[in-house]
Amino acid sequence: MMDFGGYPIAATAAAESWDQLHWFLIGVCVFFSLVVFVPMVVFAIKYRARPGHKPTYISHNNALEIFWTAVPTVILMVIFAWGWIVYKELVINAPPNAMEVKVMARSWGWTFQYEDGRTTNDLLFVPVNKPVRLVMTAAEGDVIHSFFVPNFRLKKDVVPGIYNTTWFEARIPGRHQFFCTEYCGAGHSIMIGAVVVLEEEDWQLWRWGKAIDMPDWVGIGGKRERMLTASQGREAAFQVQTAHLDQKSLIDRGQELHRRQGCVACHSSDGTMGIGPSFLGIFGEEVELSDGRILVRDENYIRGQIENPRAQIVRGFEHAVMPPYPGRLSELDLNALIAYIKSLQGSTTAQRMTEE
Amino acid sequence: MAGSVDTEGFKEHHPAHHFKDADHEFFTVKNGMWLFMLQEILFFAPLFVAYFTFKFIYFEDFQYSAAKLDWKLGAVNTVILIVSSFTVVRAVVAAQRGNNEGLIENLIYTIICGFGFMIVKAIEYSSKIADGVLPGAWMNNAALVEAAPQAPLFYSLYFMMTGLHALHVAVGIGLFAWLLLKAKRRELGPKYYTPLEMTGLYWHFVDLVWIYLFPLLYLVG
Amino acid sequence: MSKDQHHHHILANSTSLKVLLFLFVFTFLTVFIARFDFGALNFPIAMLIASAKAMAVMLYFMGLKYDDNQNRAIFFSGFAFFGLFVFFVAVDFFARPSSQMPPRGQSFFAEVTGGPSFERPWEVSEEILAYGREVYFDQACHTCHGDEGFGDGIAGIAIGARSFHDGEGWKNGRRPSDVYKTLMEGLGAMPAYPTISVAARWAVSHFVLDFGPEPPADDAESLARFGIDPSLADGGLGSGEEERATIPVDFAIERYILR
Amino acid sequence: MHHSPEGTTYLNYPKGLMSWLVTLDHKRIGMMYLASVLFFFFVGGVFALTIRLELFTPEQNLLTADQYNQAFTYHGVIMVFLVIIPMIPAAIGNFVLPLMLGAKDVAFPRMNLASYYIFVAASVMAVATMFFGGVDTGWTFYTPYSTQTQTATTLMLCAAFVAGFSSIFTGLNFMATVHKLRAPGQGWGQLPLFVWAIYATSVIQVLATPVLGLTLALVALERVAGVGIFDPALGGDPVLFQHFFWFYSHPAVYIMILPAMGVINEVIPVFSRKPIFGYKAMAAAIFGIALVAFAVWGHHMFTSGQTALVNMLFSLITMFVAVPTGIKVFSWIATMYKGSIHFDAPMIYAFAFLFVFVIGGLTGVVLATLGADIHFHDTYYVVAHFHYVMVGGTLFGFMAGLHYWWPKFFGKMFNSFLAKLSAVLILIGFNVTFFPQFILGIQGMPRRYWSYIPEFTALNQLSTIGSFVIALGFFLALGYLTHSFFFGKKAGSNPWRALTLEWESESPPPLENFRFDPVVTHGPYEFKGERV
Repeated sequence: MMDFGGYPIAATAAAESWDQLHWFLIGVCVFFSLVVFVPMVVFAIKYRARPGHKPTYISHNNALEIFWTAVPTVILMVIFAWGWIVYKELVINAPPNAMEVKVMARSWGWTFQYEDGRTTNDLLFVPVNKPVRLVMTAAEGDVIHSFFVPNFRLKKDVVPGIYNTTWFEARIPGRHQFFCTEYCGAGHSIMIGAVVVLEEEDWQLWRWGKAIDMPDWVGIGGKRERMLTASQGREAAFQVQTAHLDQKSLIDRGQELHRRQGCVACHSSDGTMGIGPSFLGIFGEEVELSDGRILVRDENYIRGQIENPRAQIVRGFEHAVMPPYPGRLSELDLNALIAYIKSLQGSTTAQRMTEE
Repeated sequence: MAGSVDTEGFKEHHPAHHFKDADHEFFTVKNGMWLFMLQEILFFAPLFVAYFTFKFIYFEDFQYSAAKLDWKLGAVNTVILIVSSFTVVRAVVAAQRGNNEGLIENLIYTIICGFGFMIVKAIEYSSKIADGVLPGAWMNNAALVEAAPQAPLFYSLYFMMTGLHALHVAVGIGLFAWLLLKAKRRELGPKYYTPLEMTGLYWHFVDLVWIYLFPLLYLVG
Repeated sequence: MSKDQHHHHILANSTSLKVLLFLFVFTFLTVFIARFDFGALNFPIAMLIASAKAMAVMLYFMGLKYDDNQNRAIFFSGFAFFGLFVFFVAVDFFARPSSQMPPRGQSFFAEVTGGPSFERPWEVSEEILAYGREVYFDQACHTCHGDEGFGDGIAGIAIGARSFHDGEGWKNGRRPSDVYKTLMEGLGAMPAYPTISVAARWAVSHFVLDFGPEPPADDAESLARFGIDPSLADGGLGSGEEERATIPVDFAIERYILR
Repeated sequence: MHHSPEGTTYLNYPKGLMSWLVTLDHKRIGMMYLASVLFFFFVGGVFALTIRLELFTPEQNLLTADQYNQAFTYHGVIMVFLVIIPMIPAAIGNFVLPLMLGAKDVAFPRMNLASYYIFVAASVMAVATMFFGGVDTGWTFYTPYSTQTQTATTLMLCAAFVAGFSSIFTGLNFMATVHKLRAPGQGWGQLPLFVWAIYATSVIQVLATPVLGLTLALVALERVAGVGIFDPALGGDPVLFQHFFWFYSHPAVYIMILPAMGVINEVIPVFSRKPIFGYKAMAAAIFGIALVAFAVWGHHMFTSGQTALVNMLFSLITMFVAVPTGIKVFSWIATMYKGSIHFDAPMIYAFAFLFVFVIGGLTGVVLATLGADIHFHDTYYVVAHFHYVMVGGTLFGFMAGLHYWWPKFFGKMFNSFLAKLSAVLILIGFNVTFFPQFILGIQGMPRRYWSYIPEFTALNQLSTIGSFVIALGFFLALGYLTHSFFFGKKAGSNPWRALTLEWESESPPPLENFRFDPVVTHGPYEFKGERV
């Protein structure tokens, strides 16, 4: 059956008081809707035009008019006051002992810096049952974003040049989806991530840099892996991140990385044979691997070799051992390097000549 | 129908078909003009609000930057506009009394004052541009930015407020030139001087804006 | 249709002259008063004088005094809505806490240095050698120069990476500052490492020299190349801006943020 | 202008295309506005369907990110500036207002024609941006994104700036008309409530639109000359832009809804054969809404970093907008009490209006509640709210007005059954489209996302299906109205037996509106008995 997602979990005390206010508001809405719709339907039927039925001349009724002015005003004041109380609890009253996390939003990604200087991307690690105060701004020269965690009912714009603060105290461990909710361009809808609420032990482990296994999703966003599969996400991110870099500067960046990351030490760019195969003219060409398989050296092959060099070694280079680079090259660097390799389209004859 | 002439020798004016008579047209147009003034107040409002806001946030920088403005030229411009308001009133009175020469004379004074204002403005702007004091990102007067980092913002507001006002003055001058032509053709008499009255109202409004601009920008600094 | 009884009012010459005079006087007044500084009162006073002049223009020159209430209501409502606009924007900016408005140019994130810092990093010591070892492996120097510094790293064999045990033939020289220079600018096939912290670079320099024979000592002149004055307690490193261990912003963003 | 020959109407006298293009007649200008507005309504509708199609699945399949951003920007800009603001005041108001006042034309006919051509210039510029790289800032043009994006935003800003003046001139013209051109015997107490609504709308148009004009000019200057007012790098403040923008844009939503209320004020009494309940309170309510509208704009900025004190003030004052709105709704229902209700097409649209507008209004109160808005801001809850009041309110109001005055516009009746069928279709399609979006909003789906997490798939698919039902309803309406325009049965001068002045003239009225001098002898809603 169609899964409609259900009511979002209240993962903080403030969210709970927000829910009470919300149910009260729904009650008021339903009540006033009925106060209007029921008479509307009844009058429509009872006083429908039919032969012999006469409309009676009524122009106004002061008592009734005063009544339906005063009563709504009182109810509205109650709603306003309750709204103010929930707002104070939700946004303003951060306890003094809250742990401070600095949040920087930039076009299409988040960086969180903790009190010990560590930074993480797109994942905010917090301990359970501890108040956390967020100090948020957008990168210099960037646009307005907005940090929104539905499970915490928490939202605050992240404005360049201004430090906006808000706070929460998560009570349910697990991954809570967060969104960017202020339109910020092409990557607005992939600029999402998770607030990872850790149990106390996991939190201590994580703080000292030890590996922990990620808790699973909670509430909305809880029932599946990330919306975009890894490669699709990477493709979208690449498409978006390099939107502002034109092709030429991407290749330049790739060339510089080729030298600075030490690839030049083994992979030449002019066809001369080094420890590893030269990059010249290899992109898109077929090659025989050490285990006899023939495959085309495309983007995924290069990306795979960088992540795990032992997987598909080209025939003849079994002895050379390439240091693994997982996680050391940013998405942009990876794509720049690939763009650079793609650009080396010299004739393969130069390659073959050196091999004789 | 050739321009039929009324008793005092001014061109006959026929009110539009949907008006009962000339008075009905006159007071409707005046009502419309006041509505136009209302819209003009709100048109200048955001610039004043931006100026108040940034003056509050960057008080010292704005004080320092404003000090560089030449208040004497500002004062001269204020006097010029006040005189021109006066001559406009005399022009309207002249038309109401059918004194066409007085009308033409005062219109000419008003246009002269208008040009005077623009000339003083030109002097001021050129002196600013000369020593690199330009709005926003164009600012290249390093000393000023050194002393007051928000000077570019002040000068953005300065150029925009006085620029928008100067634009309105220019439009005013154009209108008075058109009125001068009509006066020469004896079209503005006691029976029909609506365009003159409305342009007069517009001109007084432009003077009004400058009355507030002058102390805000030049003096309070 | 409401009958317009108003006749066309003609402003008497005397009145217009009086108003002109009034305006001149008040213009002079506002300029004169501007000389004295009343502090916070400057602004209200200037506005009061300007409003007086404005009222004069509105009532007499624009004839609002002789006009009907409708036109007066129309024009003055403009000021009312303008005031409403100013009120809310002013209260918002007035009540805004200073913590929300950072001073210009203050960097948001704490400085990304990480790692221990040393008072006099150009001098060898046990701790700096230990830190040097940690950086040596963290920056994957071993892939070329080998785990024991014999230049026998996997990638180093073919391109003849330097062995640190061999005391001869160091192109840039064997003083710690020379090795520091190589790390700063790179040498031939060896990439430069401008972005690791100053302390990390000195630590690696000492660590690699420790494999081989006793390196020649640095002197004031060789250290000056990197803005270090050995006579000072911290060698001027603490204050020296360009030599401080900051990571260039774009590289930091690439390395720490975009990944 | 001399009297038009006997038997001719404004449609066929004077003759020729040029007589239409340079007409000074408020009725022709009104019809030209109507044609332009309906054209742009369908263009905006196409963008809406494209957006809904893209959102049928979480992944990106129809449009890329940039194309999607441009689609919702054009949907927003076209619908707001070129359709819903001029829709009732300029199209229907231009035609009906002078007739209701017994006047021969609006106060300044030339300004009226200028207003139309400024509107045409603005729309040409707005559409031209599509060929210069499109615009992807959203109709709100928030800085600093609008000052950084490389798209044709500067041209669009000029288009909106120009469109602003068209709106100001219309407002100014109508105010002067109501002030000075009322029929003899027609004091403020005898004015039909539609005139009150159009008058209050004009007050807002004249007072608020200039601020938008200058704000958009400042953003254009920011893009071209880097003046730095809204750019934090140069010392400016993006929140200041939001203050400037919403100072216009909230009153603008009342420019949209008040005329619709005006239409409903006319339709319900006529089809209930009873005077409107509490005429004085209704007129005061209209004016009350228009005035309070100027002091509430901050409720669009509760999460923007606006200080808590100002958040509280804006939330409190926004509550007071709900009181007059409540008075109006209750009075409409009270008008039906003991009436004799005729279920003609305009009345069906009025019922649809009441049903949808009440839900829209109540969710508005929810959004005005400070605490609640923190969760709902910029989610689909807000999208659903403003579509309920804009599409539900203004559009149903417009359709009610269009059907109510159609006989007066063209002297022809339309197929009543098809009209009711299309009204019901649109009502159902509307609720299927936008009620799921309330739930999406509660679940936290943000606005302006071109792809969303899979949990939201089902409701989005439901919403997309609903949007096509709306489209179906409107195409049906286009059909029978076009048929009625050419082959409709002749309609008398007062088919609904209404009592306002415009029904005393012929259908369609002659060039000079009345072939006699109209005098007001009775109130606009003194219904004494059954429709005779």
